[in-house]
Amino acid sequence: MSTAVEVEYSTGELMAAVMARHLRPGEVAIMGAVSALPQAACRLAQLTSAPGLWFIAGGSGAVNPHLDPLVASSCDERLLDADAVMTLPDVILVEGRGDLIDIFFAGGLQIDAHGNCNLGPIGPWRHPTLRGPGGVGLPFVSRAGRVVIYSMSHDRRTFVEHVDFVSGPGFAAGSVALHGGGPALIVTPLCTMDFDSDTHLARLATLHPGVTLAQVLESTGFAPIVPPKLETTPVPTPDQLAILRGLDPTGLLRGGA
Amino acid sequence: MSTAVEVEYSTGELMAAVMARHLRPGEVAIMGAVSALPQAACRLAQLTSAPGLWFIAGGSGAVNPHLDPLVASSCDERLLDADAVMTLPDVILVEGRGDLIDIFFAGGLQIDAHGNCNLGPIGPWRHPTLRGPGGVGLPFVSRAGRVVIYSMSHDRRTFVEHVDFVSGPGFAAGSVALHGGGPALIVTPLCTMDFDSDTHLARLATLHPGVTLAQVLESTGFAPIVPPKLETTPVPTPDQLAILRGLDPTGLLRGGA
Amino acid sequence: MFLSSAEAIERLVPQGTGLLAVGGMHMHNNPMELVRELVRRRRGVRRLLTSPSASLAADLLIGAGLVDEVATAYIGFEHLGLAPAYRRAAESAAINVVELCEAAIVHGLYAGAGGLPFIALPAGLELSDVSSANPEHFRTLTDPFTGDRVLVAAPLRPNVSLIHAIAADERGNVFFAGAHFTDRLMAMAAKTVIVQVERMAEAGEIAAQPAESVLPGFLVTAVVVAPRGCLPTASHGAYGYDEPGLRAYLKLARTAEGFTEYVQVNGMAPSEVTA
Amino acid sequence: MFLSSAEAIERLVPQGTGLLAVGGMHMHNNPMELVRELVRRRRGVRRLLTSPSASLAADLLIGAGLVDEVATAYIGFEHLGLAPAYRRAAESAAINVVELCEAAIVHGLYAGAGGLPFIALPAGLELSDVSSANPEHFRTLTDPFTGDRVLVAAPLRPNVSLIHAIAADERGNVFFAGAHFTDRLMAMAAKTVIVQVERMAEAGEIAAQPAESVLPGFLVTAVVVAPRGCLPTASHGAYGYDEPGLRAYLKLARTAEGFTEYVQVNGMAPSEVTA
Repeated sequence: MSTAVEVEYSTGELMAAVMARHLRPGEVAIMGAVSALPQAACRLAQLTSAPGLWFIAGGSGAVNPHLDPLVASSCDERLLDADAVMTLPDVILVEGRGDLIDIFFAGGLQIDAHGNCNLGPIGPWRHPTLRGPGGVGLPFVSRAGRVVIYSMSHDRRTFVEHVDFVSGPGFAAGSVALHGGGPALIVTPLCTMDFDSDTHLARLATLHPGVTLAQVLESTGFAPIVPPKLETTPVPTPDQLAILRGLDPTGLLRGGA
Repeated sequence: MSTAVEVEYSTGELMAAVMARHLRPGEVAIMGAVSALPQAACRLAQLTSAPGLWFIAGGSGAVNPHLDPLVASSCDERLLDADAVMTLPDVILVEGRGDLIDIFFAGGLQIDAHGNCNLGPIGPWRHPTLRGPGGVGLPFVSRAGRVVIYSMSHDRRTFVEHVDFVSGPGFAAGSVALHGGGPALIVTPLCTMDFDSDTHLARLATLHPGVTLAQVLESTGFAPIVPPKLETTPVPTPDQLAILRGLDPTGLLRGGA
Repeated sequence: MFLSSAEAIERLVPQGTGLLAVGGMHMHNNPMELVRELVRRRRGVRRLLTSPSASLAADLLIGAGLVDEVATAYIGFEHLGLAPAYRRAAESAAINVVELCEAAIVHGLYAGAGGLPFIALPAGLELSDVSSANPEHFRTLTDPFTGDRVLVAAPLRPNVSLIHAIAADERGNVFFAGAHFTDRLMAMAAKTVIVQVERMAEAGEIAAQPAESVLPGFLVTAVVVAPRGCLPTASHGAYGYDEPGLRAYLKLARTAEGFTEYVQVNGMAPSEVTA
Repeated sequence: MFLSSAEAIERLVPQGTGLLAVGGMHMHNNPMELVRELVRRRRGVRRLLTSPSASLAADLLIGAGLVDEVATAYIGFEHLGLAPAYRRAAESAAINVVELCEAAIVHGLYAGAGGLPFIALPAGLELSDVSSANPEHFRTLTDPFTGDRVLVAAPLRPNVSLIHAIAADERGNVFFAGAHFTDRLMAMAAKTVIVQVERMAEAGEIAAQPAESVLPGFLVTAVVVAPRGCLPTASHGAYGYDEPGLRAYLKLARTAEGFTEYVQVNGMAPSEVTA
């Protein structure tokens, strides 16, 4: 007879745990701006299922920042409390070489069915309805082993059929091959998706606890492939939550980073 | 009535003093391998006629090494006792920009009448009679403000009509323009030469004390322009010698560095 | 070598500067004192080049109407929100955006610093729309070694770079604390370099720094000592960013009127210009 | 991660390695323990890439007959003299020399490290005979921005790089002391990286190093701890070069017989190979 304890967790914590499980021992991951969430996921993975994982907190150049504590800005000086630090120009070399980065964490104001991400202009390029900040290093996702896309918004404005501007290239409709492995996982507040290996289209993988298929489809501006059987996203374990909360005393993952 | 004191000096010391006088306050100079002589000249210039001169000891990346003491190898760690230090890759950027380096100190196993320098193969490129070490950064002389060529040998093997291989480009016979100012001064154990502004050919400038014109012409494999009046190279002053000997307690400039 | 911010901007940043680079990254190490002086003196810039990720410095210059074009890969405030003045200017097409990526900026500065005529970019970067959106800055060539099609970017050679460092000595050698992002490259690629520092270096302090944290003085045109002059952005090695201060800006700058108020309240009205 | 020099060379440097880069500069920081192991095991290399200025490491590999081609900008011993084995091999055309310049090596490694397909060089470098002598490594293109003729060089992507650093931690993060020349770029551009170090790092020592003195462990394949292993070349931060030792080499290596004697006397005969 089970005596499971009901543990409260935030959406951010659930997403961090999902992303952590995707990482493998010894891999090298990288992330850019507004990346407290993937940083927490990487540190969690290092301490649980992916020992020996490397992660580079992009703009700061920190390699395996100790996240003591987790910070909001990707260039915070506290990230330099790390196993090692690289210069930003060296990080750009590492991103470009094409055989070093296993996981690239990406995001977008728009994300489409092929995993293209847009952080630039929404609407016409020269006269946008919303001028996004810009893609920074997102074009480099084309050279990474796998791309993990995350978004704190899951709505039809964010998940669109086609992005208006490709900052981070996903799978193309045409014949152009990515140099890396392309998008592998999308993590949102509602669900996770992966990509169909034939069509390179986003496919629902798991629904977060309490989320319905109808809710996801209604919130998504493209029609994801829906597999016959949809699992529920595993919730964070008490151990995972203890680790995450140790990293995050100010609650960046609980207030919505 | 003059009571001049006869001061003994070495050829190296004389050459360092000559080179120092060529440098101007605030200029930026650079030198490569086997460069104790131009380093001493730069330090001497900083302490006498060219305050605010900058000099970069090439391979080491040292900017204004204190030369306490002067060392034989261009990458000696003691050079890093300096006003500042650059990385070698950054030195290569600075050399390439084309508007930063005022003076490039160059040398060669062969030096020709147009100021071309060869540190590579002597004889046929693929089957040389003497394989020189290689030119390192000498191709960058084409982008420097002025090139000062120095050699501890003045003989017909070194000073030739045409170099067998251009490591450091001087003035070309043809129409190709250098991006920098080109060779400006040659300093040898026998004399100094400059370059005629019309023909871009080496021209005798001064003879060192005790050296005859015949001796220079006999030792030179090309026919330098000989001006109507040849001055004698000024000898180092007691002050200059005191500074040089302070830098050089082990006598690199006296034993023939 | 040592100037006040007023003297440095007045003498060294001509009206209509062709390419002005401003250093720092996100809300860290923005040379705000120099930027505020540009606003005070209403120094217009034909093209502003930002680091791969800019925030307040760029948004302020754009909001003040001083920038015809901006070459950038990101202007925003991370978790604090989007860049209000940049949004307004871009969405009204009042400014031309030369959309670059991190690679085009960093490799472009490397090319500018080293006298390289252009820079070939890694395969795959042509798959983003960055190069299509700004054909002026990018070209496609045939790789002479492999025959592949290759994307190349123009070199970046700022007329003036404004950067921040922690300290300077009397000859203009400066050094950085913490991360220095693209600031050294911005200086190495520029004709005129103004460095805002927190303080003077102590005797022997620069010589004790590792090579890569130092910018030798022959690359520096002028130094402006401005303690706490990066605020409300951070200065690595000195202080963190002032989050309430940044939020106050973001709130006011939502409207053109609010932006003007921010400029006036923060001492950037033209009447604040000193000789 | 941690291997003996014997294990590292045996496992990680295949016979006939396509491009082997060896770090250090002049008679400083040559990874001699690794090089001696190559000689002991008679590991042949199709092409050796040196730093812009090489000395003993290159001369020894060439003298041992292990190098088909050498890509270099300088092999010599500065004030101590020319490189005897290199001279003998080049003058007898026993080795093919790919004559490069500092710019082609450093920018070529930058291209290799960053995945750039090739690198455009500053105008003026085409005036030396370096590019004409080695048309395989250089090409001329039309600058798509200006229409000028431009010299471009191939990227350098070593199969294996052997470099020296002062210390390593248990995850293979290493750091350098003094100058590190082109060693970081050689590592960043290579598939397999073996780092010879003087010692293990102390706890927290790597984290305390500035960014640019560190090579993170994900770029390092194996670490070989070899105290005083650069001798007779110097190890910045640890010891200077052994001038009598270098002179002894230069004297013996003047003849092929003397070279063989040097190899044997210095423990590099094949009989010295350990499991």
